[in-house]
Amino acid sequence: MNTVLWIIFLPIILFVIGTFMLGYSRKFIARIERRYGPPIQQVFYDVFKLMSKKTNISHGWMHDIAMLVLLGGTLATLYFVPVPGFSYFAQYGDMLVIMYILLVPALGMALGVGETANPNGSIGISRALMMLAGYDIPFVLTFIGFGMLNHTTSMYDLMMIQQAGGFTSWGLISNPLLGIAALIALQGMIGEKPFEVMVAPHEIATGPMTEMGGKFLGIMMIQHAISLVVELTLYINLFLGGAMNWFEYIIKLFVLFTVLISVNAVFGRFRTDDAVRFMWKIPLPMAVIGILFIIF
Amino acid sequence: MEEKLTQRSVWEKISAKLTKRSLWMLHYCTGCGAVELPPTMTARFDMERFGINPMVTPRQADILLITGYLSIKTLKRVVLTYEQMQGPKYVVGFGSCTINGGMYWNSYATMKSLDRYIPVETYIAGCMPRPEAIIASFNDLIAKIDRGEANSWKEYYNNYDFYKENQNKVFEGPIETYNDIKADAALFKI
Amino acid sequence: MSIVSNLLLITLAGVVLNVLFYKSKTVQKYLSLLLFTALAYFSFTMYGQVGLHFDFPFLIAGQSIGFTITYLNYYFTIMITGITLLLVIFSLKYMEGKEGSTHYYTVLFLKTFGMLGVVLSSDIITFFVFWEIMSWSTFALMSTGGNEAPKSAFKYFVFAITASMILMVGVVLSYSLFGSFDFNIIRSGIPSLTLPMTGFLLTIFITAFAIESAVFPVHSWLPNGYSNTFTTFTAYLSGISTRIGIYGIILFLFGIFGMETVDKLSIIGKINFRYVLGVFAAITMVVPTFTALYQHDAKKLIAWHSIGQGGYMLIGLASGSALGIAGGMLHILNYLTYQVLIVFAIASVQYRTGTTNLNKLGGLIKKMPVSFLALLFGIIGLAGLPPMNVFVSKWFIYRALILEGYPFLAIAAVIGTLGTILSVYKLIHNMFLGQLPERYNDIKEVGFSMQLPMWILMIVVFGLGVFPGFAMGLIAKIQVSLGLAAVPYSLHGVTAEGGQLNMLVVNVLFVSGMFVTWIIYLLGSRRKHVGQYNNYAGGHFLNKDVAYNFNYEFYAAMEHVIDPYRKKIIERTERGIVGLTDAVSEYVRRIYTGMINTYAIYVLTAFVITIILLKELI
Amino acid sequence: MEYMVEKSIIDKMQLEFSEAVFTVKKVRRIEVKLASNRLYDFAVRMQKRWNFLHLSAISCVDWIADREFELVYHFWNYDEKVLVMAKVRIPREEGESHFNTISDLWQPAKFFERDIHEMFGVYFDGSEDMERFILTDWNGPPPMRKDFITREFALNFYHYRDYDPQWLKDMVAAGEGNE
Repeated sequence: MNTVLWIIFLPIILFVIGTFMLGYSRKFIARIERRYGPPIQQVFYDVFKLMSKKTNISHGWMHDIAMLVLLGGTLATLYFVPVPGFSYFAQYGDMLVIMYILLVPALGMALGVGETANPNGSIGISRALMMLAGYDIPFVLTFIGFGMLNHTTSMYDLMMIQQAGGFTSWGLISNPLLGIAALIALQGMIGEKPFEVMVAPHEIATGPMTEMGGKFLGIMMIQHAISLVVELTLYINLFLGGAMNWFEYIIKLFVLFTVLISVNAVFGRFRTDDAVRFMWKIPLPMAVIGILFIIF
Repeated sequence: MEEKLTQRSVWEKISAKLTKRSLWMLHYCTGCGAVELPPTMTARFDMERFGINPMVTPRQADILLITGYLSIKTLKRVVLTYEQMQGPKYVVGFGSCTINGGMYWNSYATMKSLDRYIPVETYIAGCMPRPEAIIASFNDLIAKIDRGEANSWKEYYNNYDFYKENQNKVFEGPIETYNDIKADAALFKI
Repeated sequence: MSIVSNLLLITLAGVVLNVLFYKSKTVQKYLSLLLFTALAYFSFTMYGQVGLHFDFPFLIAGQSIGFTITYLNYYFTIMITGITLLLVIFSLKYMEGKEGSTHYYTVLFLKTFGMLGVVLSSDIITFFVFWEIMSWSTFALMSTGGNEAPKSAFKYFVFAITASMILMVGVVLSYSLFGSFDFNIIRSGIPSLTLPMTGFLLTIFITAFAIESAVFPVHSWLPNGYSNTFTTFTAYLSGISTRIGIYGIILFLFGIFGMETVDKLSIIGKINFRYVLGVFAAITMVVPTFTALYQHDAKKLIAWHSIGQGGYMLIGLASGSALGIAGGMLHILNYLTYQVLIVFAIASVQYRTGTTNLNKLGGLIKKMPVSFLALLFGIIGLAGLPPMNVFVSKWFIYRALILEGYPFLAIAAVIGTLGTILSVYKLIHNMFLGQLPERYNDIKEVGFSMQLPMWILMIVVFGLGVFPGFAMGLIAKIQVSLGLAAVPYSLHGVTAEGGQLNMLVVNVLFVSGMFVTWIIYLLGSRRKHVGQYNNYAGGHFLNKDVAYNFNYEFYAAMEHVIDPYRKKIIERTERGIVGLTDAVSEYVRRIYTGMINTYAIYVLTAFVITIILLKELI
Repeated sequence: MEYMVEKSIIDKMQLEFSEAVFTVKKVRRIEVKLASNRLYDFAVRMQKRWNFLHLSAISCVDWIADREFELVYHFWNYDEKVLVMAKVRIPREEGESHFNTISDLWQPAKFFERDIHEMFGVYFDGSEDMERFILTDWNGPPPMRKDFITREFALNFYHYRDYDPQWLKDMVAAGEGNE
């Protein structure tokens, strides 16, 4: 019975955590710029306002279905990621499934934005996909490295191994090279400042979100919040030893997120090819060397 | 108009309280007032405390800032952008140029009062108001939304002919914005 | 009259009748439709008679040659006949009025005849003979249609000849070693061979099949060859014709040589024959997917991908674990279904707009929704994303590579997938999304006869995605027949130990997620459909003569990153070889001076040399 | 002898255009008054012989009293750093205010002439395009002419908000307003 409860409430819990983290990030950046910044629950207000817009426009049936695929894909992903107290679905799919399901919302949004026939959106999507090629290779490499090390591809087993081994067996500590490579790749995956090439408000009018208004943008913000938490949980489960109780889990989430935002608050934005070149010059060789350590 | 306001349901009151905290401002600098916005956004005056931050495209924006005089050529673009905005949208007229022509009151090329062409929610007097005045007007706007009186955007839908006739008087011919406002009014039941 | 002879007789009859009726197109059309449905029916009923043997009445060098049916060639026969049937249904309308299509069906029958012969053969002579027929008919297939077709077909012809020469050497060598052509006798004789001899024999057969299935160093004939002919032939060639090479590799690598002998051929520790094959497959995966980014012609882009996906199959087979081999084999079927689906969508766009140049198309989703859906299913398949069937085979391959401990092959697979996702989105975006140019305003969707094959393939692609069990059953039987461990499968996934895959759960969660989002979507107020000119353009007024579309050089930034590493090594080596052969042939030509006395001198010297040699021997 | 450079230039021009009136307004500024038919030859010599390569602007002055327009051509010499203002008078009436174009000598002249055409109504024969330049949606008379009263046009074309608050009335009553 409690699995059914978990199934219903898990997306809501993750949405709430994600939105509070986004509100926290806006407050954090405001404080760095020596101003008060919006209240923590600001992102809730934004999402509510967007969903309660009276008029909405869409450019065709694919634009609407893209919204369903976008959030539907993310909702499907969050069940596969083991979260403290609930990992019923974790045994049905492993890391590879999670990695591929993470791509489904990206493709869904890409199709919807393509339908809006706005070149800003198309440029945003082509940059997002190039950035995806940039950060995904090191990230998946770290998976492959761990898979080979512990001879399993299931996320749940990897977490259990780290839990059993205590502090020293954390992924970040046992092989730091993979940890740091994955951290840089994670910065790209969340779309934070140095790699925020897809939503470049000054250059391409918020890229993919140019033609998204009202409830479409609301659904995109909900998806951004949930996928933010899912991606951070991926990193925590692999490198920071997962979490068995909610308190430890939220602490790790906020610490990791603070590290990422502080990088975001200080850096300017890379050009797209520099960003991809950076991703292939620094994290990729790091990950490869990390794997060499694992083999020999 | 008066009795319609008091019948607001509980849900409308709650949603008014929540939506007033998040207003996205279209960073569309049409006139000389745009230079007043950076100080209102940054450290000293920081309008993000009230949940107002700049947004790039009309599809996502709630507030359309008309900062200063509008030549006929820019007025065309402003009308197009206004029609591209969504749902409850508020136009804020900056400075005396939007109220009664301001410094260019006797010019042949600039429009004189903004609310003949698009419905305006609040005006801010001053030949470029200071950031304090801007923050004060935003607070008035928030209070107005809270009271549920900020319905000027429905005017555009209800008496569209009035605005269209004024616009065509100034423009050479009707501009093509691909929006059928009357059909939208019926579709969205405004 | 056993099943096998029925199949071959029908295709032969097809060839003969089409040549007779070359005058009237309609007779050709419906005749071929009828014959191919009969062919498909017979091949599907072949399942019951696995193990049946059929011999030709005559003998060659005292050996009886003929056909046999095993699970492996049943698997390939269904694929060949199924796809040809769909192809003929599609080309009923597509080929109307296209000039140079008189021999369209005859060549198709010849090709099917060749392929069926290769797949069903039970000994090496019939294998070689039908291999020749097949490569000839592929050359014919490639040279029909289009103006540069013959030139690129000739390039394939040069590669095909070298492949068959190498195969000829293999046939003769195996006959001399084992004294018989039959596969079973060869199989039993293999372990007795010395190690270097088995290695040599295996490399001969594998290089011949590698040329046919366009593995990395010998792939350059494929892009132009496949894209300059009729689009339906592109589907046929890239779908099934290159996979006969993979059939050869499976047959010889596992059927005849067996896993144990192949593992014995190790050079240093883990680096054995299969690893070398894996490295070639890895390069085959990486290089084409990034060159596909540059293409601006849809057919060339897809041709490059058919090379890339061939790499996936090969790397699955080369991984050596039961899961990897099952993944490789399943990938052949999966690849066939969505590849042909994509090319049918491209063909229907070409049928309506007359061009496949990605820079000129755009916004066709409003006019051709069914082709858009077909291409959407196809590209989700090509990119390997969950709801579709290819995710299953890619998941097998990845798991095999990770668990067997080949990290660098896994890295190549990851890079290949991401490169595919990039170029695949460019394909669907440039053709169906974005602004619709004015000239395509009155385009209609393609007729029913072209939509039917698309719908069938869509159902197969999605159906196998949710319930991979159907295909897995056949694959397990093949693995057992080849002497490998079968993969523990269930109707909707794999129940292996280190991490499990359950496609049904994945899809159910996906659909329920979409349902929840649909409810959230309905919470918001109504929405209005808007045209493509009602768009944000910074206050600019959009109309039909404002060019407001982003197609050209879709991945310019990625091209900046890749350009320094793209030195076109293959083209330069080829040009070098061509230059070398020209110089040598130029030198040899000088011998024929045309004067009688020089010839007399040649004869005299030859006579003297032979006398000396003979004196030595006697 | 302060204006050495300007005097030498004027002597050079004096030889060929004896009837023109040359005056040195201030350092590096020379004013030339010409007859309208002589301007094109003057312009050719300025560009080809006396190395005045830059046509800075063509401006137009509306002498409504003399019923004439005055076209002022500003030539600039990069070497001696001197600006020559050639002034020409043309009739002002609606139909006859014509002048020949010099856009074949200088490309930018096209836009100066087009602007003057839109603002003053002077038609330049031989110029490529004389369409409307900056004032979109304007079908009234050329607005820069002195006989076009902008205040009167604005007051009746546009709608003004009647705004006479109490504090303004007291101020006017107290006599401080400028009206």
